[in-house]
Amino acid sequence: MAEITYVEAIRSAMEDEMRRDDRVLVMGEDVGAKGGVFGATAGLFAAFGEERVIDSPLAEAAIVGVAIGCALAGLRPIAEIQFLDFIPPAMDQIISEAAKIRYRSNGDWSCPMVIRAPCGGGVHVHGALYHSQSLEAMFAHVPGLKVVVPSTPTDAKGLLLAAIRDPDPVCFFEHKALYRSLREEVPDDEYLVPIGQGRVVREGRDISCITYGATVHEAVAAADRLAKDGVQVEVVDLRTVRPLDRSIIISTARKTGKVLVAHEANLAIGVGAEVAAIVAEECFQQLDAPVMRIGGPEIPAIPFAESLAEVYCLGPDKIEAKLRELAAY
Amino acid sequence: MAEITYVEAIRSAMEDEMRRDDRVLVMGEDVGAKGGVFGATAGLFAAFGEERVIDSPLAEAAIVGVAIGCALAGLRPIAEIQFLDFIPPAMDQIISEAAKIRYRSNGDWSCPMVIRAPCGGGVHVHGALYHSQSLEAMFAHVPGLKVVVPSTPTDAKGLLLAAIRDPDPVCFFEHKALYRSLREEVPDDEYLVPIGQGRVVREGRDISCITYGATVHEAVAAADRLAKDGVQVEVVDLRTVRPLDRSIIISTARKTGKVLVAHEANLAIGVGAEVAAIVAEECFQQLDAPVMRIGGPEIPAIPFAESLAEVYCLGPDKIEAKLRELAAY
Amino acid sequence: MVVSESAPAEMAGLSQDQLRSMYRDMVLGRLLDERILVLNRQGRAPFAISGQGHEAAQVGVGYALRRGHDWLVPYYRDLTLVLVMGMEPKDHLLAALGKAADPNSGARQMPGHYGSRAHNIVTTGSPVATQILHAVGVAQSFRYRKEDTVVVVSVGEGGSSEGDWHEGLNWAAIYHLPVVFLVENNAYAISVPQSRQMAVAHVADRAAGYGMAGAVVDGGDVLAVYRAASEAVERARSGQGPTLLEALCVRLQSHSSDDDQRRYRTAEDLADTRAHDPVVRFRTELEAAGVLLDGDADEIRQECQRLIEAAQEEADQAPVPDAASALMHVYAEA
Amino acid sequence: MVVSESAPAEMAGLSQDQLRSMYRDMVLGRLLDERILVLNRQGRAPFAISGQGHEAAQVGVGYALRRGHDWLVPYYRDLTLVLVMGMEPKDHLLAALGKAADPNSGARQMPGHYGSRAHNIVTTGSPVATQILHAVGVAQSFRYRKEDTVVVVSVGEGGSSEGDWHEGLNWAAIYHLPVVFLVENNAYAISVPQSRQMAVAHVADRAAGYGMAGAVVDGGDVLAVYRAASEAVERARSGQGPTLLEALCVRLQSHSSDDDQRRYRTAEDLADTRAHDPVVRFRTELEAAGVLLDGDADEIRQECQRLIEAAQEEADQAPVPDAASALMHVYAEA
Ligand SMILES: Cc1ncc(C[n+]2csc(CCOP(=O)(O)OP(=O)(O)O)c2C)c(N)n1
Ligand SMILES: Cc1ncc(C[n+]2csc(CCOP(=O)(O)OP(=O)(O)O)c2C)c(N)n1
Ligand SMILES: [Mg+2]
Ligand SMILES: [Mg+2]
Repeated sequence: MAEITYVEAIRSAMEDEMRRDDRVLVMGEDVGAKGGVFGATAGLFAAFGEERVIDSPLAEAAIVGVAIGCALAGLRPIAEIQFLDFIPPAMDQIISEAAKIRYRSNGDWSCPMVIRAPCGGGVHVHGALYHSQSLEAMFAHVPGLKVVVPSTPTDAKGLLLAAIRDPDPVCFFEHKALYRSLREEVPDDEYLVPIGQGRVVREGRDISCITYGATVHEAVAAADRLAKDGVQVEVVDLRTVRPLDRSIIISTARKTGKVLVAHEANLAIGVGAEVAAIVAEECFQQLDAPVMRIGGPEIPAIPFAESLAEVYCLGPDKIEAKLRELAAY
Repeated sequence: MAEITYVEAIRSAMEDEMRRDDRVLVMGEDVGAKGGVFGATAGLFAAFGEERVIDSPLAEAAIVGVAIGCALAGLRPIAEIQFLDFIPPAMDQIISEAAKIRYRSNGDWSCPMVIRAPCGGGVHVHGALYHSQSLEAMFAHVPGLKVVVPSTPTDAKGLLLAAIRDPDPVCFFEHKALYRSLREEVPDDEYLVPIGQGRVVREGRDISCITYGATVHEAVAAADRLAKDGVQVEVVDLRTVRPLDRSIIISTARKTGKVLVAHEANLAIGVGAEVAAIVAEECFQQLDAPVMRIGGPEIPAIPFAESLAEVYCLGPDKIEAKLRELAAY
Repeated sequence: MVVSESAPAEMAGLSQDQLRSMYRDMVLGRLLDERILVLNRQGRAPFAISGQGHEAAQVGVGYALRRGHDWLVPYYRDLTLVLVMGMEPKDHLLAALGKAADPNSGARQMPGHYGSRAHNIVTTGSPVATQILHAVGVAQSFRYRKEDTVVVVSVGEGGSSEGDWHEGLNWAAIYHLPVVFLVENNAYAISVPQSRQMAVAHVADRAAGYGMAGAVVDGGDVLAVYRAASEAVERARSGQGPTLLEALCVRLQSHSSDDDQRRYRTAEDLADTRAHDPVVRFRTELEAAGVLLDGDADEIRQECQRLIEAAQEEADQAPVPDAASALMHVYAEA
Repeated sequence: MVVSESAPAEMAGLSQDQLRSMYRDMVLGRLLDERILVLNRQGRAPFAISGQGHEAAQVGVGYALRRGHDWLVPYYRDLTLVLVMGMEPKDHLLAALGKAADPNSGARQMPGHYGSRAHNIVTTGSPVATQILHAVGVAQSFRYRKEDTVVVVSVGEGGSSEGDWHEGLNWAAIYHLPVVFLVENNAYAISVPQSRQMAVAHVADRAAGYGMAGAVVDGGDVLAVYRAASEAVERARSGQGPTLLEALCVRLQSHSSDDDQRRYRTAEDLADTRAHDPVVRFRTELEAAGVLLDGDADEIRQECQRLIEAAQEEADQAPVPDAASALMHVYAEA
């Protein structure tokens, strides 16, 4: 077991898979000699050459569209979008093309590919409005896609391996605040984390906090504080936001009867709305309090100045306050 | 009062406003001599000339991006996207640019414009996967935008006038199945329907059916059937899906205690999830049954063959069945 | 920019059999296209989109390919081209009638959305120009695997205004990929004339700016297209990179069955268009050259009609899709 | 493609005052840029993006405009250009330090995201090349209102690969709009060299394919840029349509404060780049021509330093944004 960071987990998943399967290619802006702006592809160019690690032109639709073509021709491309904020130019290729290729051809064609992008922000990530967004809801709305948002190095590696081997297009969104801040021992041997399965990060009987991505760590911190007062919060990491793990959502909600859904993305019509709606529909009899949500406020993204960024970001304090509200209900 | 169709309501709103305000321009594919593929701009080219009714090149990002530039320079552009299915190439201009211009400039700049697009499908609309989608959730998720989905000629006209005069970007999605099938008397005098206000289409005390767009008419038909059995369904037309009219949602839910949310768009992480989550959080004490939802199934869009299209589409029967389920709860 | 000219006398080095076969494929495409329009007018096919006027361009390109080996990423006007690649009339009648056995999409898509893995025809959706990038990716894969396969991708002149078009041509030029970009320029994008689509005379005027070869060819002249396409395909196959090949076509029918071109095209324009029917032209040329003898053309026509008749009979009998199947193939079936 | 050459002797018909003023603006831009990098290294400015090496191109273009009348849609390297348009050093120190009074965005955006309605500088976000279309729309508005205003929009050579770039140039050419597309080509897009961005020698090689005028100019030569830009602006103003003007620049610093260009550029490349410092070059030329006399350059430098010093003092004192203001300006305030 080696202790590695989150970004190293991503990097090593790609490297391992490229060694194992020569159909795997990486393409994106600055993924070559520079190794990506966050170093996620560091060393791959040297190891695999420019035919497999392709410095693309500055054109996101092309990165995804060309990767789709590679997938159609039997390869297993990994397309890197430099920041999730810059994925909208590729939206048409993702939702109109990749997501619909299998369905529209009645199963004659398929599109196995991964679209990786760093997402998220936070008070100490200085990216501001356009280097901080969490746009997963837009993709999670779309049948035909899978959407993974890992929260730990172990999950990041196991899920990325699963994503590369998946027969369908997978959006893989990596929280940039985790890249270097998290370190963890991950298995040396190959392992896969199945797409579509959530995980109970911390057991508890009083309240469920259902979340994913970097917010998992904030939720755990908040839960630890409530534990000091005897309130046991169960923290569930969804890990995948499409398909959602309905059974883990329903079972934790039925168990505790009180649910807080938390995510960094804008709240309105976000993943949390779907989770809340599922809980409201499936756990009506077991609920002891209204399903509550906490997430990004009604502003476009995280502003630059710290004083403004704090208004957007969650953090343990805000989650704690909501959990206490639920506890008191 | 003249009796006009839904598409004529759209057309006349644009014409009236172009006469009133010479800052109003229309641009899009085939909006000129052809008058748009659905005739929404019929006659405008002849009346206002090619400087104000611009046949754009086949480029959706350009249609929206150029319209943004016009708005920045003080005009009031209306951008037509030929089918909502073809809006994704313009997604970057809409969500990264139009939606964020006011916020990112701290109010120094603004972007008053309307983006019109026909949406939706149905068994008798032969558009199939790419001429039938309801993508409003993607835009309704985004702070900075307003999203309007009118269900009647009267609303279509009044809301479009309000949209053109709105100081911020408004997405205006018109259900193509309504264009010629609906006829209604609309006021001759100028009137505005305010953006952000829902409407109780049909009063009822037993169940609320919260919906919008073409589904409103299916919900009313279903409600009529239940009325024969003494079950009074209140049908609420949201009219605007961003900003949502929270007060009408909460008040109808508190009144009836039973809520069905219905829409044609894909269900998962759709507008209905947000409505359900609001009801679940705000009306916990008043609910007599789980909030239920009905909407597009987990397939990408409406298939071509009728036998397949029926699987996707709602229609009064499916809504009726759900309402009866709620009634029996 | 070289506008290739035909030299009908030499007939592009093709044998009489090949020439007759080309003519036959043009006729088959035309008749099938007409049949589909009839089905639409009869209310049996909800939607039809016609390729009439593009047959010479499509046959010229199709015959330049190694069929069964090379790939095609078509667009909705390519009925004749997908027939040349090996699809059958029945396939498209099944699609027109929305039958389960439609090999393009199982009646999930509108007719005209071609795709068949068996024939190396990539699945296509409706968004204009997205396919350009898929072809580039396909070509990148050929290059990566060191295969000598070529991919042709087609699009209208209107499609050249889309961002994807630019991004695709640029990428292909940078990597010298084995792809031929075929622009079937029929001077209209629905109602929008070329003058509102671009400020240049030819789409292929853009080739130089990408650093790739470009050619404009009379798309009504099947042999000229064949020659220009053969050059482009050879260039691609031999590792010399992509070509932007523009074929000047006419659109004989309205954009689609939902359109009426008389509302935005003048009577003269339409008459001129009709005067450029490529099927009539090739027949005249072949007759003049003695390749088609008296009665040959009629016989070919009858053979094609019989084929279409038989195909329609089958398609008529074929079942519509089972409702339950609507939920399949969103993801790989477990 | 014409590569314009400078004729330093005649100094583009500019007066000595104008020449000194141009030099002064280049120096001011350079020193302010350096100061912002220092603040970043001190940990006071979380992010900095440098325009060093682009000063001559920006001053040359800026002086070709009717300031206060014409419009600019800039990109993040245009510090010197927005100063020429009338913004103040303080404005950018406020932005660098994330202060409420930052006129570009009220510290909502990263520094380098310029915008000021007071100076006809359109607000810009981070996505590369989207601004091209905004400029086209602005130009369309000028044309619609029959104004004689011109808009310049700038972008890097990497940005020319984006679909929006293509769609914008095409649209502007069709409508002969009064816009100048300025490509500041510094040969890199972060780490990606021009050879992986396009297969042509010059971005402006694409002008012909759009049906517009194109020119390549040495972006290290402020007077050559001034002449070429003046021509382009004149063309636009007189209704003769857009120009694609490519200025060949050097990027003296890394892409941004998050980048280290030594990791992907050779030592020779970097040395060569440093040898092409446009500020040094113009000083040398002005001294040789007797426009700058002994001590003049130092005096200009000191004046600029004093300005920056005073500006920083103000910016240091300025308050950070009030948290509550974060929720404002999503929509028009009621
Ligand atoms: C992205 C997108 N925008 C709009 C449409 C609607 N549409 C379908 S075909 C067409 C015109 C295409 O013209 P052209 O590229 O010249 O091809 P042609 O039909 O003339 O062969 C349009 C606007 C579409 N399918 N996709
Ligand atoms: C749509 C989009 N994709 C990616 C980025 C990240 N990015 C910022 S600048 C840049 C390189 C731009 O290079 P170029 O256009 O040559 O301008 P330069 O920085 O060299 O002046 C990249 C990839 C972005 N801001 N927007
Ligand atoms: Mg055309
Ligand atoms: Mg550059």
